[in-house]
Amino acid sequence: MNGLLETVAHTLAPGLLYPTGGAILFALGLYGLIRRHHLVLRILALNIMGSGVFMVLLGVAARGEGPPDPVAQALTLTGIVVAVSATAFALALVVHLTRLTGHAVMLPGPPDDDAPVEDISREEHHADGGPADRASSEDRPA
Amino acid sequence: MDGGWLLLAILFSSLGPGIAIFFLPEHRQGLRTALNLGGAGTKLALVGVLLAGVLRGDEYRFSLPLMPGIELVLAADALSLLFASLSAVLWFVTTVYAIGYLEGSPRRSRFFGFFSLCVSATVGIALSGNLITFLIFYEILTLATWPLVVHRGTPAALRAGRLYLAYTLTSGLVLFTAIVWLTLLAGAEGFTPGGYLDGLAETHATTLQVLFVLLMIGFGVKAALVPLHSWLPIAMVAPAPVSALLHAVAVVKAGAFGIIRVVNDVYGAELAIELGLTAGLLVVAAVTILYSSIQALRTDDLKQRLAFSTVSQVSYIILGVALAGPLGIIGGLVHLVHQGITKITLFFCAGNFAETLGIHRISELNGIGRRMPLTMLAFTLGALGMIGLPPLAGFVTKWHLGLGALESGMPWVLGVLVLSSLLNAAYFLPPVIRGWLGERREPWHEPLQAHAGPTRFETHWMLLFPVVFTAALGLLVGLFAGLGLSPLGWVSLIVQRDYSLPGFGL
Amino acid sequence: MNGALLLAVPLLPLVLAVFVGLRPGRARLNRMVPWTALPGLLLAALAPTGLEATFDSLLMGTHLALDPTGRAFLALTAGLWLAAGLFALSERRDDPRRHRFYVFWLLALAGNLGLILAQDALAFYLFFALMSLSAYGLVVHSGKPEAWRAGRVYLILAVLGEVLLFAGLVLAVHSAGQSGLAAVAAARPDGWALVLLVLGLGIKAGMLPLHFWLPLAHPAAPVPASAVLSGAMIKAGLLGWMRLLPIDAAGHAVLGEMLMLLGLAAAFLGVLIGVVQVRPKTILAYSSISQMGLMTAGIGLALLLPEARGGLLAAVTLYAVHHGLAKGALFLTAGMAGQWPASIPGRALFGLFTLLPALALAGLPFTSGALAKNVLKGPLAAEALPGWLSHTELLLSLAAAGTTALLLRFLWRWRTGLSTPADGAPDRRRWWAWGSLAAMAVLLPLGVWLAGPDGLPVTAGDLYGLALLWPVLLGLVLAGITWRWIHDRETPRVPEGDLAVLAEAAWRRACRAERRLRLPPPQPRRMPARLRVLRLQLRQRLEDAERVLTRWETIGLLFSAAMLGLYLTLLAR
Amino acid sequence: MNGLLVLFDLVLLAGIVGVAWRCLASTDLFRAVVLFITFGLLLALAWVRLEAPDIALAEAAIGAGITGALLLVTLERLRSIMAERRSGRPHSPPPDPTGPHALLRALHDPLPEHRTFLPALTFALVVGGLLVTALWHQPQSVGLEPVVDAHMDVSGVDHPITAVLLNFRAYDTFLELAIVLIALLGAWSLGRHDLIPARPAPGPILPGTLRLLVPVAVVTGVYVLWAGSHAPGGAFQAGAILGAAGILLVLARPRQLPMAPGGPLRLGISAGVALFLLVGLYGLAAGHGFLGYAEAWAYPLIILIEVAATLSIALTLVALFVAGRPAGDDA
Amino acid sequence: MSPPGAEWLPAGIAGLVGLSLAVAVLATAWPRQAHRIGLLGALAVTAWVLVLSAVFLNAGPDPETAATRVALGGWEAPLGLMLHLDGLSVTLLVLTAVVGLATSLYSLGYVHDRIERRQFWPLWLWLWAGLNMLFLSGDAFNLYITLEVVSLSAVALVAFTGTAAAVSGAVRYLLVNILGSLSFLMGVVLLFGEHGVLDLVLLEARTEAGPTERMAAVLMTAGLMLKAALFPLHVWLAPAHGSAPAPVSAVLSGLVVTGSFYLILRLWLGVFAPLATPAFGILVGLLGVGALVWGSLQALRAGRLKSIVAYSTVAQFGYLLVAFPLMLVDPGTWRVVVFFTVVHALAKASVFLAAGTLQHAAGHDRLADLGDVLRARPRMVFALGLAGVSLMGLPFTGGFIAKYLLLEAGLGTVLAGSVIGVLWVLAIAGGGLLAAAYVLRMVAPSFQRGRADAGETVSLWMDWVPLGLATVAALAGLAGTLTLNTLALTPGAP
Repeated sequence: MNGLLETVAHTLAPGLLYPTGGAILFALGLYGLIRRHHLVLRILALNIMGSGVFMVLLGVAARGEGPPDPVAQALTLTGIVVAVSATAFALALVVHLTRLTGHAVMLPGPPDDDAPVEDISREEHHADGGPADRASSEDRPA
Repeated sequence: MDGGWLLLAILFSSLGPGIAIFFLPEHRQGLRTALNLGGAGTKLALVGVLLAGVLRGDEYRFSLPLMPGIELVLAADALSLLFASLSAVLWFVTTVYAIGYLEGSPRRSRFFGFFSLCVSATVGIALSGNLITFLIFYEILTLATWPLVVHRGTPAALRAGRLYLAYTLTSGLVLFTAIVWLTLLAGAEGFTPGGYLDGLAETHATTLQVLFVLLMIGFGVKAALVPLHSWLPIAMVAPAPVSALLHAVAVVKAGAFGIIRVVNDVYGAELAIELGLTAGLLVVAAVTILYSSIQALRTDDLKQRLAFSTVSQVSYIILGVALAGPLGIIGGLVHLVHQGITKITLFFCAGNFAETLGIHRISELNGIGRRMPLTMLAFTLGALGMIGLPPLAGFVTKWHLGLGALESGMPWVLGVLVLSSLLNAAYFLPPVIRGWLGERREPWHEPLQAHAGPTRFETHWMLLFPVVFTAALGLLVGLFAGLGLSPLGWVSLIVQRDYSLPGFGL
Repeated sequence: MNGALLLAVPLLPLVLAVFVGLRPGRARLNRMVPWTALPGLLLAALAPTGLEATFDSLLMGTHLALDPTGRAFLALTAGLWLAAGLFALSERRDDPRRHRFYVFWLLALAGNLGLILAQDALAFYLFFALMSLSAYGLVVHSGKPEAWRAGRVYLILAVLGEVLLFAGLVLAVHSAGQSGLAAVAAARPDGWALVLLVLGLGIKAGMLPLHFWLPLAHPAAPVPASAVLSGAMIKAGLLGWMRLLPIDAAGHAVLGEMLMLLGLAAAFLGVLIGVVQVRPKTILAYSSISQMGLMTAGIGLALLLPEARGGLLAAVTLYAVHHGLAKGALFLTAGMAGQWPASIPGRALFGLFTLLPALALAGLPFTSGALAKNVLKGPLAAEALPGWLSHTELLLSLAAAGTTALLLRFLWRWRTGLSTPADGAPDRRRWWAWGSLAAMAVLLPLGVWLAGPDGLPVTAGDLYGLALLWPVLLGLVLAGITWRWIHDRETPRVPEGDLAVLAEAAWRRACRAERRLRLPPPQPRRMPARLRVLRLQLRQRLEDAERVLTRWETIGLLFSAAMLGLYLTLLAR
Repeated sequence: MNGLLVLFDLVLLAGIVGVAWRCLASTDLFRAVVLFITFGLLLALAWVRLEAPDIALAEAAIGAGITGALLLVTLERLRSIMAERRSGRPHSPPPDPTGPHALLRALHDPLPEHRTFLPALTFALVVGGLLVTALWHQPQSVGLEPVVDAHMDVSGVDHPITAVLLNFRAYDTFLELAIVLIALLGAWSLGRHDLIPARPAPGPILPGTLRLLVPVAVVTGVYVLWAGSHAPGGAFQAGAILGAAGILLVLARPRQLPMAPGGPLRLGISAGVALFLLVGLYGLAAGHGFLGYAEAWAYPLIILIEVAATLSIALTLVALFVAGRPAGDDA
Repeated sequence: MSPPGAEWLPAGIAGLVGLSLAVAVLATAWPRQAHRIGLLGALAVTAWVLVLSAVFLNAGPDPETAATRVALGGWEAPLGLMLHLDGLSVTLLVLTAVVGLATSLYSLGYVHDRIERRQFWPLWLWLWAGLNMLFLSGDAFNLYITLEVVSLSAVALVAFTGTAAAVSGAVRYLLVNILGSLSFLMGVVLLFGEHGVLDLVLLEARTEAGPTERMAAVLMTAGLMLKAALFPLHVWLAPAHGSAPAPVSAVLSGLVVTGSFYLILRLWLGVFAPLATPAFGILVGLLGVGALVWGSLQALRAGRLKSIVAYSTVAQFGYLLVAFPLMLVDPGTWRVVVFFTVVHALAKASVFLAAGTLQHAAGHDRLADLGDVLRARPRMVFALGLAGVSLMGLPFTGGFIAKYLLLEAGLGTVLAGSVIGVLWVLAIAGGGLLAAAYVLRMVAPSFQRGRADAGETVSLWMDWVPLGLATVAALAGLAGTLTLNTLALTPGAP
């Protein structure tokens, strides 16, 4: 009985419990990533996956007897910042994609064959706008 | 290593001008011609120097490490010089011819660039000192020839080019695999007269047989052995100098030369016989000779007929090698040169007919001997040489092959030669007869004069000179075959010196 | 020096051929054409015995020499070509394409002279081929359909002959181990080599059953060409036999009997078919077949009777010379049909020149024919031949009777074509050429008797002999019977070229088949439409498949599947 | 190890997983984002439970705060773009394989078809299961804590995490700053900010609140920065807090953003990286190794770097929130 | 007695990182002069790398001790971060420098708009710096960070033209990258949890075949496969590369993808080496065969020049996968693999640059309508052809040498008795044919008879750099021995 209790206690120690939770989050994120279409949701799913990773890392760091491993925590902090940067960039891309195409999902298919590809080295530029201007103005109804 | 620079110089005497020509603007005709002829002349001179050196018994060798344990080796032995001199001489002639042939046509820089590249590759093949080097130049040749085949840019030309590449690249891969395999087994040895695989014969007999088949498939496509030959007649859509190059100087020869190298210098004739490899090769060569002769008989298109004739004639070389006796090898090797000279004459003539009078079919040749006597004379010499009539080059070959067949105890090969000669006569005599004795009633249609104005001779001198030259050469090498420096004399030297076989004293 | 002399003989016509070919218009060059045979004649007459030369650098070593047999053949050949050449010069005077004729003439001449001097297999083959193939140009020169047909048959047989000869030579040289003709013969070619050599040379010699080019080619070719063809060129085959067959002390009974059989058969068949022909030159052609048959039989005898081979060979040679000159003269006679003189003395001379060679061939005493026949029959009396061969002498005489009849037939058919020349003036050059050849019918035996060359002891008795008369008489009777009983027709009862008709039927069928089998022009084929559609479909499928792969859920699933797969493989130790 | 804590852990984890599940399962994007922010806050709680207050702080500020703001403003922008397109082109919906309705309702993602359900679930379960198996087999931590502890005295700071971040593994931190910067460069390269619809936060509350919030945020930020050297806190957290303040400002006056001059702006965003790199190169030149400090100079240099980094991070975060390139940058 | 200059090696390594970072930071802070900074920086970094590699080759003759490790900030592992320079990283650094320099020169002509220049150069320089750091990193977590630097800047470069296709490709690319990175990071975390260290050398010493290592290997490999566009996870590649500006495509296909593959290789050579099983080799090999076939077929299908080239990358990476089972038989094969990557990167970059020039001249890159421009620009065709030959693996190019060595390894496997080795040999040999087919598709139109129209004028850089780089790719064959010998200076690797 004692042994069982000990095993349970061991299992439920944060050093194992949280990593397990992290693994679940990771799997959950992966599941969501596969299942959902909207790009924002996909970004959320990736963030949840990332959180899963951090949870594993912090859980592992907290496994020992003494104070938690500061290196792991530092790594997590770095990871979070990286994640937020990537998220911010991804969101910016999503906004621009929606602006250009009118939807925020990824279209399947190879970039064939008649898709107009613009060549930036040819474009005429005006002082007040970047290439994006032109793309957007083309995209919009006259 | 001292002599190595000579080999490199020979290689670069065409490569350098070739690359320079690529970057030459289209209109710099004079400079291009100068580069072309300069390169060709330099190469000829350098090969001459090398020839003298090898005759003296000097060693020439250049090596460059490519991979650990594997080197790029250029070496000059008598056999390589045979091929090198052939291509140097014929290249010179073909260059002159091509300059005349392409006068006024577009994209000549590209053409001559690749043309030079082709010849560099061919000389590289000739001077290769081991299989890997051989393979390298062999594949370069494949690639450099393709732009020439498709040079006209017509859909037919492109399709022909595609077929050519499909055949040659596939065979190249087979060859590649076989060579890597062989190198794994036996190491990256250089070509050794008598072969270097003796040590493996006991343990790896089956492997060696399989490898031989693979190697033959690899070389057989370029050498146009029969089930692998279909690209060659199709590649006829290329301009005449290219056909000449394909059939006489470079491509087909490269394949045949590869077979010679493999049989003589990799396996060695003895081992090849012991493993039963030559017998198979012999049968394939015989079938090729007869089959393609029959095909040649079936066509009315002059160049197509010539192409099938090439298929047949190149197999003479292989037949000789497969006989694997001294006389057979002499016959095979000497045909390497003889076929080249003779066939290039014929192709030049066909080109002249097409270029000067717009004639492509044998049935249109009636009476052409009166309009273009020199070309027709050259054609006649070439055709008779192909049939194997003395004193032309082809006879010397046939004679040695016949004797070689008997020497190797295979009299049925003589029957093949007889049949083939009959077939050769059957498809080569009609154009000759039509040309000299046929009657033409309507006036000639003159595309060349229409676009380039009247010519002093029967056609542009740059088209005429090569024809006359090679025809005369074909006559002389046969007539003076007994000279020491004639192809026959040189080949006998190879056989005596490198294979330690007694020459056949007549 | 010797070498240069020997080489000059065949080289001179070759050089001239090049010049004539390059400058077709030059009359002066044309006039030199006949005289290129002269050095050969001079050499035959004046050269010291044992003249020989070796050229190592030519081909695979060339050996030229003038031996007694060669001397006789050279004299015949050069003389005949000279006379015929002179004849041709005037006969071809108005031919717009005469320079072409001359080029082929010179080439064939070179070959013919050269093969006599050649003493090694390669050179022999070289000149033999040169002669055979160049003669094609002479045969088809007129450009008429008849000539083309004759040329085709001639060419096919010539090439076949070349090839067979080549194979035979290769086999023979291989077993001899060297290429000298004497060595080859000494090594006694046998088996296939022998068969090939006999056949290859036999085609040229008009041997049965490969004779049928002769009756086609002779009438089709211009007169002087027929003269040299029949007088000189077909002797090349004979010479080849004499040089290459194992005519030595051992002999060769089987071959000898075979040659006897073929030769005698040719002798009789030639007569039989010849007499039913209508064109004079065709008749002469069959006569040639018949006469060559006799010479073939002579070779056969030499093989059968090794002890007597020396005399027999000399006899055959003599016979060849005699026949060459006489037949040459007769062919020129055919070409003189338009020169029937108006004056009586002229007509007498004309008649004499006409009859002389004819009678010589028939074997009238004191003609060359008599001498030749006597010499040939000489050894027969001494030796005993087995079986049917014991009747050889009788058979030879019967053949002579046939010859007489055949020549009468010729004269008869020829007579109908006689006419006087339009301008009335005799063509002197033709007369000279013709006359000198005709005169040889009596001059030759005289010369031989007087000079008495080595190996050919000729007694005065050989010049005549009553045994020769009865066949001539028999021939006259036969001719009379023929003339009396057989109604003459304008088309021959047996078509010209007998066997050639059969061969040509087969040839025509082959040609039809060839037309059907003709290859399409060398165009690389486009991909068939069905395949192209398939390719498009495949392309579409690929695009669709890639689109499926591109779907995000596919990426995710594949990613997870990859992880799982990797994990499983890592577990599988 | 007491039961209550375990229970807390269990409940917390269940909550986290549940919220994440709901977030990913919701069809309404707004709801999903709100759930995600909740998820972030719950995570912060978990981090506290895992004795990682720094991370908790960062998670709250960055993970939940900044990310949440970014998500919300993105949703707002999407809605605006969609509305504009809809009004502009009523009859020509752009192509979309997932169905025409989904497009028009920008902030709605219909639940996916069932085709992928089973495989996705299987794979997720398998991957999760394998992960758990691997984790359960791991030994009790060895960790780097003792090593860090042993070197704290030469690190120049008192807080081990800061020591790791800015001294022992300064290279990582430097690159992390660089990543923030690259993300901004990337966002800027997509186009100017005026291409993107900017919507003011509705209502009068925000401007009023701002007046209160911004100073508080600045003070908090500076404190967190300063505290970083010895207690939980540091450049990133501080930068995030300052950035949040900036974001609020932007929200309040979206149309009247100060026309930031290009040069100084660029300098501002790259100041942290530049300074860090300068110090690093100096270390290399001075023989302490790249990104190394002399022991005595460690503390001031670290503080210097942190200050610059904080400013840059704050600026960068605000710029990322604006998303487009300021007009001044093109000048 | 160490050779001259060896003592400067550590400083040189750190200096390389510092230099490339400084260039990037400078360009970020001073965008107006970004292109000038970029050009000077490219030259400086290239020179630095070349000198560094020379010094390294001079200094480290012993393969066992050849690696130079630099403790950043003076903190040795496991506490601190170590930069790690060995034969493998030197090779890839030189490759990066060569391709980077070429790309920079090309971009001088290609990106000529003032505003675009300001966006392009900082991102590109960050990418380059990231690659340098990736190849020098010796720490698992730091690898993740450098990977992120590389991928974020790469994604930004893909998107920076701002067109719908580009942004759409970039989004896909970014999401895939994040997924891959997270997977990689999870692996790192697992390893850290097990061993408590992050340094690769220390990790290598501690790993044995356990569940953690196995799972970590799976996560990291799968993540990197995603990033390296290895079949069947390649689908992001064509859209991203196809719509990116030419120099970016060149770098992406030549270097970025290679970087991820480098990491796979480095991990399996070191940390995960004990885990490999024959089944693993076979699976990866089969994926490689799939990549060869599928990528080539897609390249034969695609209608746009750059799509063809992008799919060719998918196909060519198949060779690298096929090499895995060969490595299990003959571990030394890994050097061939790296040489192959180097050669491929050079060739692929030049093809992309040439494609960019053609696209610029024609205004589009639809193959069907490109004939006019191809005919008028033989130099580009030549570059395409030359690099194409290298891709086909035909002599005299570097591709041939690489192919030769691969085939040798494959046949060695067969000779060692592996039945499935026949498949690898067939794949290695047959892949060249497929490559020939799609290279022919690109080159053949220029030989067709028809109008020649040079189209838009292009700058000198755009005209010559592709050819120059293609020549380098072709001549790389001569550097075969050198490269293989350099790679031998990688401690730990077989």
